[in-house]
Amino acid sequence: MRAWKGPILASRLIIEEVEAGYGAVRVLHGVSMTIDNGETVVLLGTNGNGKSTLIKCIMGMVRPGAGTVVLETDGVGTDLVGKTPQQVVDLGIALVPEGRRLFPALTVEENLMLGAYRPAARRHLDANLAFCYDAFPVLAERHRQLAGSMSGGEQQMLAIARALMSEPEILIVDEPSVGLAPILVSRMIAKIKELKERRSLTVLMAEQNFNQAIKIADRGYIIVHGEIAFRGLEPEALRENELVKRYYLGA
Amino acid sequence: MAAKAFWPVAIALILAAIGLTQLLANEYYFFAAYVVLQFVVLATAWNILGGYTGYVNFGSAAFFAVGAYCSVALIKAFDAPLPVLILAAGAVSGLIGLATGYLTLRLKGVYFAIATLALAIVLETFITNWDFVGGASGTFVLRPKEVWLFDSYIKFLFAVMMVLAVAAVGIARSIERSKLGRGLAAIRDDEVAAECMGVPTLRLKLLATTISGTLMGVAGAPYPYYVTYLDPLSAFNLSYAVNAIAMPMIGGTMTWLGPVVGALLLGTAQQVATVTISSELNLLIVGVMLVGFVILAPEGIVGLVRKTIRRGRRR
Amino acid sequence: WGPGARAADPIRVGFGMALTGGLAAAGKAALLAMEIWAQDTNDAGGLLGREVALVYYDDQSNPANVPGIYTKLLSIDQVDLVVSGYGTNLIAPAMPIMMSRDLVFMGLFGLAVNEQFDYDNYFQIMPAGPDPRLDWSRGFFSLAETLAPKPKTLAIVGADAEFSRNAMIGARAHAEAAALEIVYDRTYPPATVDYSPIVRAIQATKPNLVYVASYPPDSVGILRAAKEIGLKARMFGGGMVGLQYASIQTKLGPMLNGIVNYDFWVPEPTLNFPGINEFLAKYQAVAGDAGVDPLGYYLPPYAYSYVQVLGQAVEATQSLDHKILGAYIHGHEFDTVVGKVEFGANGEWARTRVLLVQFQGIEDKSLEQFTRPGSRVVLYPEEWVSGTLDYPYAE
Amino acid sequence: MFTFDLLANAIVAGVLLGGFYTAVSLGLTIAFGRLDVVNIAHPAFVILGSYTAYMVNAAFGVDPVLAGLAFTPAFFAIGVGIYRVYHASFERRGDESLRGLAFFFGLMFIVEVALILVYGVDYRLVDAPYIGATVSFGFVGVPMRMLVPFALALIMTIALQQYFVRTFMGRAIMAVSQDRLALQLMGADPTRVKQLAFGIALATASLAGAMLIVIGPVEPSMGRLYIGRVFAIVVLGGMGSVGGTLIAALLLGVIESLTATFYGPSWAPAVAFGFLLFALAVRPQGLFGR
Amino acid sequence: MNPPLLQIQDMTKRFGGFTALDQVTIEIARGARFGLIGPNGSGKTTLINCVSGVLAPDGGTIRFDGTDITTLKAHRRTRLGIARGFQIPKPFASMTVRENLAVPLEYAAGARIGPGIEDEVGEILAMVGLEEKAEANAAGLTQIEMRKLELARALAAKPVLLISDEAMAGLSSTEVDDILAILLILNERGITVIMIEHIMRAVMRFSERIAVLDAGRKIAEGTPEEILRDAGVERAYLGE
Ligand SMILES: Nc1ncnc2c1ncn2[C@@H]1O[C@H](COP(=O)(O)OP(=O)(O)OP(=O)(O)O)[C@@H](O)[C@H]1O
Ligand SMILES: Nc1ncnc2c1ncn2[C@@H]1O[C@H](COP(=O)(O)OP(=O)(O)OP(=O)(O)O)[C@@H](O)[C@H]1O
Ligand SMILES: [Mg+2]
Ligand SMILES: [Mg+2]
Repeated sequence: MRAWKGPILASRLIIEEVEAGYGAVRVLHGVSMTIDNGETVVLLGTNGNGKSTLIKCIMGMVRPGAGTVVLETDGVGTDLVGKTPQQVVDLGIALVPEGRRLFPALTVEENLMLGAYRPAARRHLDANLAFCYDAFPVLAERHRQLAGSMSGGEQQMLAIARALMSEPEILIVDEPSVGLAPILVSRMIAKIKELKERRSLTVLMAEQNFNQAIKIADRGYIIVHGEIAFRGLEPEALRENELVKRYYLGA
Repeated sequence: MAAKAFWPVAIALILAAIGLTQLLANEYYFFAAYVVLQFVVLATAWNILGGYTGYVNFGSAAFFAVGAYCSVALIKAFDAPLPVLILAAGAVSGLIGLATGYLTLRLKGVYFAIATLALAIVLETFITNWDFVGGASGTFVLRPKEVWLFDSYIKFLFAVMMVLAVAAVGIARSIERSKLGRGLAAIRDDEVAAECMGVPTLRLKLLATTISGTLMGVAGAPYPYYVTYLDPLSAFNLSYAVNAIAMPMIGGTMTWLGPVVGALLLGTAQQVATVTISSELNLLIVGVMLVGFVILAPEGIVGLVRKTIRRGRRR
Repeated sequence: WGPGARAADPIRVGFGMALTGGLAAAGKAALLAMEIWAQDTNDAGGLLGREVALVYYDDQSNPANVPGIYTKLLSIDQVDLVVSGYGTNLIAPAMPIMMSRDLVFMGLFGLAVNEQFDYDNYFQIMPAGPDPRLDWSRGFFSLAETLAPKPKTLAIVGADAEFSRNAMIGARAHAEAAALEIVYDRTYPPATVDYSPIVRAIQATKPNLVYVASYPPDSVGILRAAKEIGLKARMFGGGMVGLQYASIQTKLGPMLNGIVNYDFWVPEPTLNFPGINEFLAKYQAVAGDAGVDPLGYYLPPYAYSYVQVLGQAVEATQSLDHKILGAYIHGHEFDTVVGKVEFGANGEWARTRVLLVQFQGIEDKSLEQFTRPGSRVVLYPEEWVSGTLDYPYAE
Repeated sequence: MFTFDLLANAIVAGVLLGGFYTAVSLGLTIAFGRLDVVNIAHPAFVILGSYTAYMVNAAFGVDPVLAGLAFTPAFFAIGVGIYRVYHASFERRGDESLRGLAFFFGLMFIVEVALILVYGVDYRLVDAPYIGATVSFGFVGVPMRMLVPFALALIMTIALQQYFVRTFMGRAIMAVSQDRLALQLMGADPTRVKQLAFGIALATASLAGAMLIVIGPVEPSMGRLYIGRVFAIVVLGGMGSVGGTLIAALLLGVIESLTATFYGPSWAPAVAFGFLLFALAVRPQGLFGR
Repeated sequence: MNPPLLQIQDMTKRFGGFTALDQVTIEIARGARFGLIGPNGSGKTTLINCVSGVLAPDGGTIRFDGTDITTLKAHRRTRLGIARGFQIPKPFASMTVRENLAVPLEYAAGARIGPGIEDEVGEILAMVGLEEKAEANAAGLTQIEMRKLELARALAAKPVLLISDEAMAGLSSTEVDDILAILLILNERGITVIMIEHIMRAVMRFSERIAVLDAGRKIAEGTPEEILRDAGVERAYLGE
């Protein structure tokens, strides 16, 4: 599926000692993590612990008070701090945001087209569109429906498809399972895995649904009160973790 | 203003206004003050629908003109006295407000605003073609020669407008502090949610359009006696629609005080500009004031003052 | 305040004038003329040995501003004399103020204002005549009588506004008197963009005469539509405001040929009043900068004259007492740049001098040709006639 | 009086008029319909367009429409400038639309006064070879003075429509008022998108102004007459739909023309706006709204 | 026997050519805890919109407490005792949290302003854990707090029937437990509760009966155990 992409770029995301917050409220306290090329990393943490804030720091939506966020492509580092979201997107990082943020008064197809706004993605617009319709047939079926009138699950699919349209190297998904029917949660997680493989993506996923997330994760971080409580654990280690047991496995 | 002080202050204002008519001989001030007070009523009326309920009325001029033309018709037909004119104008404009409500309140946001604009044009066309009230050629309205207590008619009109302004502001203020006011605010914030919280949105909106329409008509009722010559072009003048929106915006739309402050400020500025700057620059001043105030005081002057006070306290 | 100091004070003439809004084109031109008058008067030693000064405010073409402006002028600025702004709508709101103070009030182009107020000290400089509504179109219909064969049908069209509706009332009365059948009688709103549907509907009634009472933009629109559609009539025009303005004439050019229309002054030999050319020269020298009508034949001479009348009355009576002034103006004839002016009991001109003129021999769009005699010949009234009617308007 | 000839001519005249209305409204369709910027001063800018066309026409005898075209970049720049002020003072703080209304009212007065100060208050007209000429198709006569604006309006409509649906920037303009952040996540800068769109909106005023002065004389305060009609068309057209604007404008033009021909022009506004009210009552989202 | 509190009969709703609800019939007994589940887009929110009066159905009837309310306006239904929260929170943004609660208290519950209303507000806020935010502006709340406000407002309407549309989406498991506890307390006080939720753990624990929608049709109804065993439900909703 990557035939058109030329040489595969190796992208890594390196986050170091990031501090961030909203106004006077500090939310992140010295967070560090790395996401290696081709990995699926899951960021675990219950509500309000700072998952979305960390993602916003990567995307340039929140400016960290301290620390660095570096995108390393084939060994060349780019500092993401101080970049606007559109610049970050241009560098090949796509986000499926919390709450989906579709364009409700545009059709499904128009939403997808906008996903390919980034100059690098425009060339392959048709192929990418075909890919998305193939991955999510319901979108093809409803391509003229207004995005705002789709159901929650349909909207979630559209949001992911739209992010893929920008042909990212790194895909960040903030809580893909929120509001989805159980059957869709597992399908969505499987889909992300499938997309990742078909597109050779690097994936960062914030998720609360531990059981699902762990199915596709290579590694996981747990964030508690804005600090990384556990870093880089393999799925098995995660399952054995006390925190996880307490919060997710209902033990 | 402390809650209890309002009505005593209001009555004192009216008495002071009447006293002033007996003491001050110079008529000019009453002409100018009449216009400013008329805008207080108009702005307050607009704000009940626009500020409290969130429905922007572009057609204020039409309600005002209907009030004025209602007076003209009654003067022509029965030579009715001013109190009757005011009541009748209020009733007719209120009814039109109610009808507008029924017709347009399914519409949201800009659609509502445009519907009121359309309504104004339709009404203007009817007045233009209604020869009994002068039609397009306009009509002369002669003031009664004498009035009780006042040595000139304009002083009387001024006192009347003072009473109307105080009444309008009083109504707006009590709405704001009542259950009705909270219901209207809920509509403004989210109509579907308001309905689901038990707010009878349609009824409240009709109430708001009716009250707002009534007050605008009331503002227009004495106008024929003020200008003595009325034609549709001036009665439906764009300046009423502009001022009715701009004044609350400048003063602040969230409280009853906002439109009052805005009307006093912009109205007075317009009056002063008209008689001091004898050129097109007075229009420029109005324009610059509008642009300047909305940029510098985004929540209106009242909002700005509140914020400053709050900040001062915090220190 | 000693008498010496008082005498040194200028005599102040107050008014409101439309400097912005829809009537500003006329208002600004009038103001220019009045300033020339003040200059002329002061150059000649002023009035009563005092300078004259104009005190004026912009009424923004909005009647609502008028009462305030005039009370301010009278009670705060304490002006000695007052004159009106331009147009009926802006004259009427000042009337009650004048009446309550018994002031002489010179009016500038208001139609039949005094019919309602019946105020003794109101004087109107517009030469409409004792019965303004009828006199307005008298020329058009008198001339129509003389056509051979006699016209039978009439179409009337006009704008939904004060002047035009009044002019139409007069036209209907004349039509009735002349037993003309009115085959079309409609008004249109001022905001109309395209006049072809209206002209076509008129065309469909095949009228012999078309009487139009319109304002500047509509005059142009109707005229262009008439040309484009090829409107046929024996006489076309009558009460079209705007065709008197040079800025419009120079754009319409030959399209104007054949139109008959009212006017108040044209550069015909019969109307060569003393002082008019001097006045026009001064006006035209400054008109360009002020962005008003470059030739200024229509309104400016009258705007000059209405203050001129007042000035002459003051000089003649040596008084600023309005009672004395009013009585004097009623009883005397005035020599102005628009000729001899005499007012009737209702304050209108004692005899009408609404001219009916016809555009003839317009070849191109140059300004110069409109300054030449013969481009607009006077057909009515008898006394001022300078040419003969060309008809029909179009085959 | 009813003849087929009159009817045909009335409809044609209405369609042509509608074309002109389209041109005047398109800028607002973009600004108001797409960007949520209540630019009530748009008609005032159209008048400004008339005056610039007049100026060039009077000075150099250049065709007014060409002059209008030549001035589009200048208007675009004005639009960008206004949007910057608007953005800095309102959008960044949220709750813009109502306050923006007062801002644009003020702007309308400022433009009007500027015109008076620069050009004076006299009526202005232009010269062009097609003014006064007529082409006939059978018994239907088509004045060139109306046909040229109509054709131009059609071109403008098609060009804008294609721009919106075919280009990435066009689609971004359609999306920008719905969710700024989401647009950023697509890699677009919403402020620049809006700035560009507002510039385009104002650039149309230059062309529309040229058409206006081709059709008839212009004076500085004339824009006020168009406010009602222009907003009515934008709303009827479904807020932001370019095609809808065209159809709504044609409808309004034809209704006005038919009323003027057969019932009396005086009632044309009442009928046209009565129709708008009726249409809104039946379809609250405008005739062509989504 | 008393009639059921809510009877939804043959409810049908179409959007253009698309049928979102297809002859859905559901009865809910007084005092019940009722779960409504179904895949995304199956029509749950649409059904609730029809019940609360936000949407007008194209067919079918709704009876509440024995009376037909199919054509009643939304606010009348609220006064009868049907209250709901919104899946996407719709706070009154210009008001404080306290004022947000005052609206349903005044309009739906008919309480008068006075010391009583303050107690009510305090109690409800305490129940949902928003007491510290009473004077905060509703627009400034976080997503979770808005969800809680949504629930609090529904409670302030003093409902007989409370409909909670995905009040727990995105909440942590402790918070889910908190909300579950609130709903259980309310139910003990006699309030009938309809819960729409994708969090199976919560739905199964809470509900006495569950209905399952799929593509606008009701495909199953029964006790949680029955639902879990239903092959059709597994295929359409639960998976695996
Ligand atoms: N715009 C904001 N302004 C102020 N505080 C905020 C804002 N957004 C988030 N917060 C606060 O920052 C903290 C972390 O929020 P964040 O959204 O990063 O959490 P999260 O881990 O993504 O949680 P969730 O599972 O709810 O998405 C929370 O306490 C939240 O209240
Ligand atoms: N206004 C509308 N116009 C067109 N289709 C609509 C509209 N509202 C809802 N729909 C469609 O109706 C179907 C049912 O939507 P609904 O919101 O009821 O689903 P739901 O069961 O609540 O889903 P979720 O669990 O994702 O919230 C969906 O396919 C949706 O796209
Ligand atoms: Mg989050
Ligand atoms: Mg739902």
